[in-house]
Amino acid sequence: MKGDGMAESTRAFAEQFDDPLQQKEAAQAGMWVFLVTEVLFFGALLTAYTVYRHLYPAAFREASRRTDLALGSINTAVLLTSSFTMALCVHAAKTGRRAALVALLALTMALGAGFLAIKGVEWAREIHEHLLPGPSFEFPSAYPGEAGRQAQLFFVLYFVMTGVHALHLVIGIVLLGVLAFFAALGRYRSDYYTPVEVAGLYWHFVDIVWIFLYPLLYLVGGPR
Amino acid sequence: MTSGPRLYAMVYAALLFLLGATFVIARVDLGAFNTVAALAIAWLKMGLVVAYFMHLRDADRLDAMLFASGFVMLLFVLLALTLGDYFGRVWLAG
Amino acid sequence: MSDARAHYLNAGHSMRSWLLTKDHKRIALLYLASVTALFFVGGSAAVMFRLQLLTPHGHLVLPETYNKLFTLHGIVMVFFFLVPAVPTVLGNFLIPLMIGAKDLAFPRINLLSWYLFIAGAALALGATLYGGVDTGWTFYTPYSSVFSNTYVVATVMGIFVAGFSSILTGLNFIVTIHKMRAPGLRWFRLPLFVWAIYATSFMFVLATPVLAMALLLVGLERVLHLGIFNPALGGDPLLFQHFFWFYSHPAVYIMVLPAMGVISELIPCFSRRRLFGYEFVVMATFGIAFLGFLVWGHHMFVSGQSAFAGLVFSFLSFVVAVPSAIKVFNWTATLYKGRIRFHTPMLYALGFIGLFTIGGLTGLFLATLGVDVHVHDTYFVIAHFHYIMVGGSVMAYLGGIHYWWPKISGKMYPDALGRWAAVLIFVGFNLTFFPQFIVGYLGMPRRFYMYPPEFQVYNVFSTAGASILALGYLLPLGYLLWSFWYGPDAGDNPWGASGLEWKTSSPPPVRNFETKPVVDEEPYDYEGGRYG
Amino acid sequence: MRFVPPLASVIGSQVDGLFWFLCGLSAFFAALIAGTILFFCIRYREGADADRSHPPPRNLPLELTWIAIPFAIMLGVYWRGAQLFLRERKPPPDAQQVLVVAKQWMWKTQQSNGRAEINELHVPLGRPTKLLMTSQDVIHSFFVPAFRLKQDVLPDRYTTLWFTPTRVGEFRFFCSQYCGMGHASMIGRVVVMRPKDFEKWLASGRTPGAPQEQDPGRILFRRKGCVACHRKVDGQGPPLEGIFGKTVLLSDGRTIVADEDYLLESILYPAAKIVAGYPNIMPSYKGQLTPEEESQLVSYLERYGTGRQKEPRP
Repeated sequence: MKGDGMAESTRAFAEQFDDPLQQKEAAQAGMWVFLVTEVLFFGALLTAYTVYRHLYPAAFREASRRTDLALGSINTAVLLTSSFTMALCVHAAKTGRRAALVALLALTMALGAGFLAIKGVEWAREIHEHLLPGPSFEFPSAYPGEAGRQAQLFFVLYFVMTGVHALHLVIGIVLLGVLAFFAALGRYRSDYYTPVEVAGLYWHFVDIVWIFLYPLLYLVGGPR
Repeated sequence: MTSGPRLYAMVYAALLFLLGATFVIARVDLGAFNTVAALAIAWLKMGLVVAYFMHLRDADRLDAMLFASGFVMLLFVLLALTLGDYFGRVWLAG
Repeated sequence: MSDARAHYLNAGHSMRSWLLTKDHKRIALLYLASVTALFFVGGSAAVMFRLQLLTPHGHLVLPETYNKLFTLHGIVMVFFFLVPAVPTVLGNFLIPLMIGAKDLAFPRINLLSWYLFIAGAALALGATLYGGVDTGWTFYTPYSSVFSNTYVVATVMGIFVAGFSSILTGLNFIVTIHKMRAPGLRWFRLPLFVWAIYATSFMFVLATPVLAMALLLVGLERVLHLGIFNPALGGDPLLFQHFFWFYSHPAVYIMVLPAMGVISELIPCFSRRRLFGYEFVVMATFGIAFLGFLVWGHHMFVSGQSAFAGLVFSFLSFVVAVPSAIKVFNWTATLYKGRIRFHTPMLYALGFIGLFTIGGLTGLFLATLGVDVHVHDTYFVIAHFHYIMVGGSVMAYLGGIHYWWPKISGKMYPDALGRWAAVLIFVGFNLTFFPQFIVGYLGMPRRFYMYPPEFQVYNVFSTAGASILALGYLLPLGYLLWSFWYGPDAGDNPWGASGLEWKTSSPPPVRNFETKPVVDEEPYDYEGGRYG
Repeated sequence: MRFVPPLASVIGSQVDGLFWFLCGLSAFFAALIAGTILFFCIRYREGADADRSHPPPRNLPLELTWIAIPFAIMLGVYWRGAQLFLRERKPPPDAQQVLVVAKQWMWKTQQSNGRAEINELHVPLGRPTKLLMTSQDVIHSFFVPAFRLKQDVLPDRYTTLWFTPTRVGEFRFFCSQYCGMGHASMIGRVVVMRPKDFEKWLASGRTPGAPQEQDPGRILFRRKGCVACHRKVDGQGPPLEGIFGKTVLLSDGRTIVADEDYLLESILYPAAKIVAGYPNIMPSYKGQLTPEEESQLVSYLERYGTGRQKEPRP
């Protein structure tokens, strides 16, 4: 298996590697390491959330009741579904079914976009209800003053966490778009589909982040 | 059978079931247990995604180690020691 | 460079061949040029405030200028010199060579890291040109997020971007060391430098994102007036300090672990001995890397953190001193029954052990709760961490540069001049920073643009030392640059050193090795060895 | 040329003791390491004729020794340091109290009889004094080298510092947490006086013809009518006598230790934490008190019902 014998675009592996397997393993390991970084990136936000929830439990309960549980739950289902289709993408790539791969990538992107659309509706509603932190923030509460301040902290974290998550999702959608383009060109074969696999890891990670944001932001209020 | 559409479908069904479960449990007032249950289910869901969709079960040990190291760092270090300060303000007042 | 043999330096001379290179050795040189430039930027700031502090009521610069100067010094030296220096220059150059690989696993990401680094530096320095930032490199809230009127956002974004450079570099090293070792190069045959870079890479990957998020939140807080760290809005400024030091304490180990890795290469080479207690040094490396994450709260003993947390962090800080001590003892024991030669790199290595020992021992004072309350935020702390970072990391960095310079450039520098420079730096350093221990215990707080007259005499010593130190740093810059073009050819292995990087030609060919190396010996195979 | 700052507190001499011990320890180890290196460098330099046979590659007992001995010593140092730290953090109940308010870039101190100073602090010799400190803007830090003490001063929160002066004289204090442009000018002096002189000084601050009552916290407590509800018995609000440092049971079942921050929170945002058995009826005093008055009231509540609420007797 000589690298130089093949055309530039279809060479089986980059020249710094010894063989395709080494390249594949390196790419996967690289993505896992990147995800570890991401865990701590969100970890800082989760820590901030935990600290303030510990300091202001009542306000956090009350504030989280103002989030849209129905839309949040639907969105969780949407994202879980997209993870499922993403897993199918990798399978299609592995078994070399090009048309199925392109279709599934498109479906996964559509689900991601759907999630963002629903999230957008939620944000719009919350902004309309004066829940966006800042001068327009209003939080009618049993405890005037302090509780409003504390509830505002909840919404700061809510918007930052969901915002950063949405940004990750946007990046994921773009990534899948690029993959779909190359998949349509027939770049991935059953013996070379590492990019699909690696992008899949990223996509699932974004799903996992939401799996944690959902209970923390929507469910802590307890029964409404 | 470590991967394949059938397995994925089963995992997906399990995930949706857990979502339903966490949604239902959240509507019952269980006090502090609400949070515990919600987080336990979240961990379970994460476990399913990581093990089956992300193939950690058959990935080589390094990946598992790296992923675990991220969590260990986060949970036992950042969270635990930071919260140690906040709880400590009560435990050892002054 | 007249030889006809093809190597990485003569593989292309165009600007493009450098700026779009994917060769780890060329990227290392790009980093070398950038961090050296940044080192002198940070150094000039230091020279200016040392001059200001010559007299109690220094009239050289205005208070706000002074504050911007020490902020610039801190930001540039920490984020743009000390953290990247050894990993990105020596690490980039040596890791693939030391493990017998053709390049890093992701050469394009490696180049991207350099561009991110430059972009981050440009943002941070751009903010300085526009008027600077005055928060100190620590960015404590609410001063940074609400009260400061300077360019905080641009600066923290610069550090944010440079943080991603660190993360990608660490990622690249971890994957490369895992997946691309030469046949026979088992884990416990790895040189200590590779171990050190490996441990450091984990710290890059695990600690940097927390700083990135903390700085992002400070930026958002400033721009959108959110209140995560602002007590007036219910936030807790101590939470910022937790996040900040969760990165910035491990960052100290990010600076010093690779430096220790360098020392672990130099001492065996110039003693002709296998490193004493190799396994213990490896374990100490990981002990430091792990424990380094558990001690950040010792920066917060007087911050209003709970007494409970103080007790825990103090204890853990004492524990982390143990692996550092293990290393010092093992280096010392390596000299025993050796065949010691005092070339320039070895002088730096010996200087490192001395200064690092003092830095480490004074660290005990700061870990001790009752004593820290007095010396916290005084010049005692300044002296302590300069002994670790400058006396430690910079000495090791210079030692490493001198040791591998023949490999990097293929040329040899005048060794006698090198030795003089090393001695000058050692003397200048001690004269600058030792008096600061005393003036610190006397009670002079850090970040003072003027001070009561009783502190003056020590400040005069410090400033005098700083000028010697500055001269000491300029010397290597001069003769190393000279030797790069005009120096005599060094040969492939002038020190008769072991290790894969010396088994290839100098400068190495583009793909590092003519034939894939196979390793069948233990590391530091110097036994009974003579030089050359 | 001084090597240590003047010493003027009880804790200070203990800190110095530990400091000198650490100095000795460090000198010993530094000399040991430097000496060994020097010895090896001479003995085993390349040209030297020395016995180089059988160089040991490793030595487990040796490694364990140089792990165990430093660790044991460090445990001792840790213990002593923690002991001093806890002592520094626990003010005696009979300490006289001074309010310290920091802002960019000055220190304001106020005795419990209302006498206020800028960048100066008068304290009596030999009597424990507790500083109740808060900031009006950024983080500052109150640092008295002669007492070997410092503590960060935080906005919207209280921190404390206490000491027993042992020497009459004037000693500098600094701001040791960088706080902006004028950080280096936040310097003041602590004046330690004999108790008799101190009482005289305290009384001299009283403006002639002013009412007898000078404790600003006590005045506020009366003027705002706190006692109308917070009576000793049968009040609509919980009684406040000796409240400071007590464990309070809240209506949601949690318990909390009544520290300065809790007292302030309950004045500004009463509904945030309701004492078990009392209705949520207290109005918020947010905006009705200046930050300084808030601190005065908290400072008074800390002493309320402990027999120390009155100003020190002249």
